[in-house]
Amino acid sequence: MSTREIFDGRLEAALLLAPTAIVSLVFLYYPTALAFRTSFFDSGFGRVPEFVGLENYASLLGNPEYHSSVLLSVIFAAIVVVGVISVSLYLTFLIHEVDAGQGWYLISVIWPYALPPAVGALVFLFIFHPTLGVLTGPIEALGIELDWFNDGPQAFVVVALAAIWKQIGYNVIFMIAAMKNIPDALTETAELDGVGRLRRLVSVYVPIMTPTLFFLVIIDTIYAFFGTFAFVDLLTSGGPSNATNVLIFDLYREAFSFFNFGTASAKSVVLFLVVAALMAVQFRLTEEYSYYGA
Amino acid sequence: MTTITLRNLRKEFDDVVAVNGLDLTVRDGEFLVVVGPSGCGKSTTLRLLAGLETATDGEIRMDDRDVTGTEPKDRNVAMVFQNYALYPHMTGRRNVTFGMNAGGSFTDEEINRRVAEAAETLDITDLLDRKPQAMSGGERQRVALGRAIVRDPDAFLMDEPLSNLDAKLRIQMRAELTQLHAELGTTTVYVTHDQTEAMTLGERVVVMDDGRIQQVDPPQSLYDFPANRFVAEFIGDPAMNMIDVAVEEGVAVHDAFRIPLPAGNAADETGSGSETESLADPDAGDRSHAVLGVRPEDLHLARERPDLGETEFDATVDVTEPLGDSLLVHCSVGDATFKMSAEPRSSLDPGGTVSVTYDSERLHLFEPETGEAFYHSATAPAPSDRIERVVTD
Amino acid sequence: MTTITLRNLRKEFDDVVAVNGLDLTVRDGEFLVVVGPSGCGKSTTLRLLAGLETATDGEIRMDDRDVTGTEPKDRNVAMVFQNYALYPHMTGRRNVTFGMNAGGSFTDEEINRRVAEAAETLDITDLLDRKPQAMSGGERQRVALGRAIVRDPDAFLMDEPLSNLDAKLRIQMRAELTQLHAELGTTTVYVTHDQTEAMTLGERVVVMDDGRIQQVDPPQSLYDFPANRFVAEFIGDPAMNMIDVAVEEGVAVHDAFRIPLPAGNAADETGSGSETESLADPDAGDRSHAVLGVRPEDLHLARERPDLGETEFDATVDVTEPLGDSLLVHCSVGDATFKMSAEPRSSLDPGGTVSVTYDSERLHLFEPETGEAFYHSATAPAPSDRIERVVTD
Amino acid sequence: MGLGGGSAAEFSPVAEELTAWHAMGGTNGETLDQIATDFEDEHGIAANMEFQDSYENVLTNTLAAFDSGNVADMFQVDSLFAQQVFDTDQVRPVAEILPDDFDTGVFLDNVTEFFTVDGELASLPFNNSNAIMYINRDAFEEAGLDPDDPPSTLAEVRSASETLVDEGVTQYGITWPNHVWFVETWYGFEGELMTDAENGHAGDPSTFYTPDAVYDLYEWWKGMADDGLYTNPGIEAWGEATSLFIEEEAAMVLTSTASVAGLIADSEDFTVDAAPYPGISETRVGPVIGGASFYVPEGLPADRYEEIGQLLRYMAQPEVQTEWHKGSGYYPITQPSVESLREEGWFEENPMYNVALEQLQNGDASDPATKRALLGPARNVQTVIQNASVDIVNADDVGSEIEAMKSEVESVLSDYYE
Amino acid sequence: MTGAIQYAKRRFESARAAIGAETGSETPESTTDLGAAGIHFQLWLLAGLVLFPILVTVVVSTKQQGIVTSLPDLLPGTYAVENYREAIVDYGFGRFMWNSLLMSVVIVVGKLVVSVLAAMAIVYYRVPYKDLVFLFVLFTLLLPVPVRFVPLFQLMNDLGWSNSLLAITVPYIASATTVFILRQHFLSIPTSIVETAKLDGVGPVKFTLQVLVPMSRGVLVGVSIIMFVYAWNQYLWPLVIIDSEANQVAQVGLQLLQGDVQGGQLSWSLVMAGSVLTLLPPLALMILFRKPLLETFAIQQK
Ligand SMILES: Nc1ncnc2c1ncn2[C@@H]1O[C@H](COP(=O)(O)OP(=O)(O)OP(=O)(O)O)[C@@H](O)[C@H]1O
Ligand SMILES: Nc1ncnc2c1ncn2[C@@H]1O[C@H](COP(=O)(O)OP(=O)(O)OP(=O)(O)O)[C@@H](O)[C@H]1O
Ligand SMILES: [Mg+2]
Ligand SMILES: [Mg+2]
Repeated sequence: MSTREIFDGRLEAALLLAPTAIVSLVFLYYPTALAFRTSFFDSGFGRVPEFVGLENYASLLGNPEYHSSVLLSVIFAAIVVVGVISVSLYLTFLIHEVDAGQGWYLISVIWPYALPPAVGALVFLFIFHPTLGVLTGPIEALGIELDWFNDGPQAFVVVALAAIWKQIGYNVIFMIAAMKNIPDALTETAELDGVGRLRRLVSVYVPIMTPTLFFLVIIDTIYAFFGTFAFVDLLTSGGPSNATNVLIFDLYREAFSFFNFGTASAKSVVLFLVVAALMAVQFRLTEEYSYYGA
Repeated sequence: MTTITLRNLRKEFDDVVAVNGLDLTVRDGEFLVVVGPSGCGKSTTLRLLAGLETATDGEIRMDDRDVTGTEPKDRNVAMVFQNYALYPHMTGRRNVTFGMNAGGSFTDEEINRRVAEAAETLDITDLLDRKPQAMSGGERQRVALGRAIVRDPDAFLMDEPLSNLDAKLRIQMRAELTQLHAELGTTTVYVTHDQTEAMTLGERVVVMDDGRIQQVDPPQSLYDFPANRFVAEFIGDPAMNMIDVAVEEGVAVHDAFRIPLPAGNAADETGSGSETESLADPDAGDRSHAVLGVRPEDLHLARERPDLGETEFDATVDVTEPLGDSLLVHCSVGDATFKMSAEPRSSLDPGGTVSVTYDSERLHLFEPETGEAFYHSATAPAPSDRIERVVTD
Repeated sequence: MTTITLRNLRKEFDDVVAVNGLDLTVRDGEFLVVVGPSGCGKSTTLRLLAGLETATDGEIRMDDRDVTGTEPKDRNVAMVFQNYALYPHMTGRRNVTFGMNAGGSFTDEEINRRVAEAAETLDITDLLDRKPQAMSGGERQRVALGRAIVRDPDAFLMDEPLSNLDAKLRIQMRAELTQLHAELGTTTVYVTHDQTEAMTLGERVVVMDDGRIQQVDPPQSLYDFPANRFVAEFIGDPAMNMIDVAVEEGVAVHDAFRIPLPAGNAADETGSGSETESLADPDAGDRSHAVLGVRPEDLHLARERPDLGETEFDATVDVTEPLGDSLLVHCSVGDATFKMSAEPRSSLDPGGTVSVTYDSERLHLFEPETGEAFYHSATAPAPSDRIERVVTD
Repeated sequence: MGLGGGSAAEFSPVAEELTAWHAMGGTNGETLDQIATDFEDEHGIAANMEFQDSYENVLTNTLAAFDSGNVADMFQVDSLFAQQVFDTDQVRPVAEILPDDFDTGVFLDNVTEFFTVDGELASLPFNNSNAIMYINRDAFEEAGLDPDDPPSTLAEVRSASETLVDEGVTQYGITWPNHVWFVETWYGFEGELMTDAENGHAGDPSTFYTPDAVYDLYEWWKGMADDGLYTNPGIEAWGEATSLFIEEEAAMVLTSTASVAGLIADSEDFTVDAAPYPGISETRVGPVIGGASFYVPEGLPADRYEEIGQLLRYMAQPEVQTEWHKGSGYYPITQPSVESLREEGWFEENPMYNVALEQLQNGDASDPATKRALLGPARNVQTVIQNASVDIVNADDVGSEIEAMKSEVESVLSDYYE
Repeated sequence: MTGAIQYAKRRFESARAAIGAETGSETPESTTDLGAAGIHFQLWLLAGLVLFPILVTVVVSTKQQGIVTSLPDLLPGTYAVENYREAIVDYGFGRFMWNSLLMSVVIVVGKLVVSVLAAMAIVYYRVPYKDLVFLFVLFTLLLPVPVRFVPLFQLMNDLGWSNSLLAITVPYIASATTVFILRQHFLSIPTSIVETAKLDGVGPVKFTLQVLVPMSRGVLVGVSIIMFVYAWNQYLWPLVIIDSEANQVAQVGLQLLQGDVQGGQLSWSLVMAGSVLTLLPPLALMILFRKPLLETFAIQQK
């Protein structure tokens, strides 16, 4: 109907955008471009970069371990995103429905978000360490043998659990706002119709919250790919048998343990492409399924 | 088909008493309208009926079930909200069927049949495949009605269902609602703050103020025999004129005029508190302060209604407002101001003097303090209409 | 004090023509109301005046300045929005003064004086220290008006300023607006979709539909001499009845009745396109299809208005709606349905037959295709009122 | 920035004061700070000891600093990463910096052997240690084992572990961090080289040796794991391994000699004792040295080296070394400080320190197998071996996994030295 | 203190109850229909699980060696005061915290200012290729620090910014998320308010400072908390780019507390005490500003 674009000066607009643009260009785009460039070199500290063309990529292409790392990361991201979204959604819903103590429940569930990832990882180690862990006894009493230093799938689960746990808070923050924004009348109509709680969540709230959920899917995807380094580093170091060797960890180790900047850059380009591709898919889906309020 | 009975219903929020002891029976199949100013507790009452709020005190019965503590979904009522409350992401059909599926008490076939029927009734068949976004306000409200209808509830509860629509559409939907009710005959409680809606829709109208029922009556009775000043001023647009007078020997006396009061009825003998003497006995009725109520359309230019006799007085014209079908004339007489209707094409100059006459059959007197009506010059309505009249203070 | 002139004003959005060639003069000091259904381009017109939209074509002049391309802030107009558009974080006073400071053309002292004055005028002195949150709807709208007033603009532009208020408040604010305008005398363009508001507020009313002006006239003229079916049906509540008839030798002929048409006026000789023969010449006026328009209040029960003579016909009562001051009767006669007003306390049973008469001074005929009025039985209004009449199609 | 006095200087120091980057957290870091303060009091030269989180990060920061031009005056490098530093060609051997009157012969032989490159002392050895075994005496006694005769071979470790576990004394027999150092130590005791070119000390290595002893090692390791006699505390999990020992989950732990003090302090509920590192077989050639040394960059302003020399010398002084040894548990690495400790009766009072020192001094420093591998891609090789260790232990067929490890290490080597 | 212990005990009990209850795994559907009690029960269970790690952290920080290996170990130790004193006094953890605070505040303020300006331009200015500009900003989400670590490092060296506050703040100042959230919010401010400003001739500076910012207070606070937490928790970049202990941030400082593990030092309890300390500022902010944090992020449109 009407417009918000009330100011005209292009120069002014450019000035306003300048800080963001300059910082983005200088500290985000330019280094990224350099990373692209480095990926065509054999380079490391103290070494004169040597142009090797696509060799770095070729070696990644021919490295089955790396392939599995890519696949692993995608699966890991999928699990983390789905896990974070569904756990947060359910928690948010419970808090939304509860009749008293909302504020305290909220703080209780969002606090891990404030915890530094490295500390989070350390605490997880304390809790789930196969021999020392606080919960190891009780869990093993349930008949699950905790052995994730040797058992790849278990290690994967533990890292994913930690990653999910850490990200719940961020999601709840956004979800609770979205859920509170749903008109009461919709809830009441559903109640009058005898629509069960869970069905209300799934069939009414979730579709209405899609814009928030898609935003969170994007943020969580980025988190799953880029933000989970500390968990892998401190819990499993990518092992056992590379079962948790996700791309970001692999990349970091390549660059800062092995000092192979060329390969590391190629890996970061691949990582970037993988994430970008997933984003593209997600945006496509958003267009298709998201409901935007009137 | 359900009778709903409220007994001493109360609802308090932290510091507000939203509903303050309602006693009311909604008759089986009746279209009952609850009207009142904003914040008077209409919505709260409706929500209490629906079970969306829990009563602080009192009882709600549907037929012979006490439903005061029953879950909303077990009351078998359907509610229609002001803002339609359609699920924005579902098509019209999904919106209509969503609640039915929940109950699980309908077979697919039955659902289809009912939806088809309701769609037919409401003429929304075309809308079933659209999402609310692609519907106009009226269409949305119709779908919302459809959703209420298909469940075949014991009662419809509607909270200002038309107030988001524009004027034309509102009028049209009003007619459709009447017709719908005639077809279905379901007990309906309808909340509105619009008195025209109340008058045209309700078989009986409940006027609420400040959490209490002020009067329950069929529309025209409400209009003609308001129980108190509040009702008198709330119902009718433009509102009833109120002029401070003294009553002396059956005559309303004002500095600038004297209006003889026909030996009509003392109002409201069931009214508690106002133990007014009947004006039928002119001598007993004298009092130095009373409020005379006359509706603008019961005041006339003397020249337009010579038939009303010699009972005229002079007033000064302040402003005129053309309403199309009439001219609203704002007048003053002495320290009193009032409005009156004149023929639409009359030409009256502000500042000029006009001779005013009145319909002596349509005079009302109210207690200045309590606001209770104690005299209506017209004949009282048939008592049968007034059984449910409840005075709450 | 400003005259605003629009010449061939057009506004297109991507695929919509919102305003389609307006020609209009708003007279100096006039209160002009623009009315029309939703989406007809009212707001767009106002926003073009304010400079919030840029015209696709055409010209806007304020007095002798061409302001078509001028920045909003340089037009010296003030706008009042439906949702008040108060800054939620500022007190009433800050809200009022915020825009003044922007211009920088007022001294502090002057600002204080003006605010005090405006607050006095609008009776909002108490509100100046509150934030909008702590004000009621009416209070907010008053503060919004205050903000408009203090800048002493050349014109007020108001976009449905009252439609967020409840009915009672709307009526009250209507009166206050009229009074305010009487005091300030500032040229005002007021947009509404509510015809009652249009009728009571406007010195002249512009009826728009589909981006075009349908008629510009003083309220009563609009009511009595609608230029076309659209205006006839839009203005007046309940709407004018429209019945298909044939015209034979000065008589409107319907299967069920015959209504002789007094040799009145052919409507609208300035109307382009509809080269209708004047009905003043009964022989030339014959046509097999026409639409007869009669307002409900110009139809009466024969028994109530014996003075209207023998011109009656029989109709069946479908539904009755009590409006308090009258009873709206839905009737049918042959294949036609219509509404009529009856005395409020008449008792009519649906299904019964009534004898209907009409006011032969208040009949209208419209072209079935174009909808143009070609006959009004009443005497035409004084031509002076109709100077601005512009036909746009 | 910096002094910038030298003419041919290509680097400038990061600060006015002497700056040393180190990875000593906790009280060891505090001790370092104390050394700096004392040095300043004594010589009037200000020195900063800057904690850099980890050896790895010291290395990263240093290599990056070489690129940027602003370097620390000294940096502490894990012996594992030594080759990485030499490969930059940006360090000046400390022998050239130490004042002329300083006798580099004061260091213990085994220490000197490793830190001397091309006949010159390349870096100042400072915090050094080797791997040793600690036992829980009480647990041993409870299980009917003789704590005074701790297991000295892997086979004995196994049988002791079996007894401990069977008797229900501890849940596991032994644990150690999954760190390449322990594997290296086993190679060393067995007198086996890890790679050709004398573990990288005599040229570019390309072959990773997997002698039979290594098969024996991993067969044993796997057997221990399979039978629940050994528990894996995690990759490079020094703290967790120690904790397992302290919590009496395992009655034996392999870890650094530097842990003596900490273990004594933390083992409140039992008596801890030190024992020599158990060899794969009876062969005991000698341990490989661990810990770190301080390097000095090349290309600083000339006058700067004088001050650095002062600090280096100060840090090697017997008193400082003695203080450091007592405070940290790392070896006293100079002959004079060992002697002064002896005189003091320190080793009699603290026999566990003696076990550690003896293990070092009993080693055959001349055998190239006891020289810790000097590999360019050391970190990469380390990662491969540590990951592979888990894989091997998990695998059904130890042999093929060892071969896989061998080829992976060799491919890392060839990538680096190509 | 005793209150805290009581509280911890209660939480512990609930956590225990929670764990116990896991075995009897009810289906969610059956519990949801229990009504209010069921919801509270589920929340206690889930919140207990989420909270459990902090309980461990806090308990460990009160112990001497800080090894807890089983549930009964989770009774608070008696070394709390000693541990916290050691962390703050002996290891100068306060200074690391101060550095972190400085860094976080600079980042938050910088981000806010820069993002408000950008969102302002994107929403309120008639600029060509707006969507592209917005996309350009959003795209930076895909370029997190690790991907451009090495070049960024060299860039900082070239700029001579290493080891300075600039190095750990400026690269963070452009924020896609903040711009996105602010844009969302600006789009939700009624147009009529914006247009009123335009009619009044309110200039961009006045509009921003006196209309936009006050009307966005909630969102700005909420976003600030999120940004603060993000900045506060940065670890890798400060680790690499800051090499002077005096300028180091708390996340890196934690390693100092842990001691020389390879050298046999082991201070879980100190690390946990440090962890609790580092957790406090963001947690305090979250609790203090929970209202804006939890109520302002409604994302309704693109
Ligand atoms: N959930 C609530 N908490 C506190 N007070 C409430 C609540 N709901 C309603 N009220 C108060 O109760 C009174 C009655 O409210 P109610 O909504 O029933 O009025 P209403 O007649 O429907 O008004 P409207 O015409 O504005 O809808 C009001 O004073 C209102 O502020
Ligand atoms: N910014 C815009 N972009 C596209 N179309 C617009 C825009 N503004 C208005 N329109 C269209 O122009 C037409 C006229 O709109 P306008 O707002 O003037 O109607 P209106 O008469 O004010 O209606 P209402 O009574 O609903 O406010 C409508 O069809 C509307 O959809
Ligand atoms: Mg209500
Ligand atoms: Mg509009």
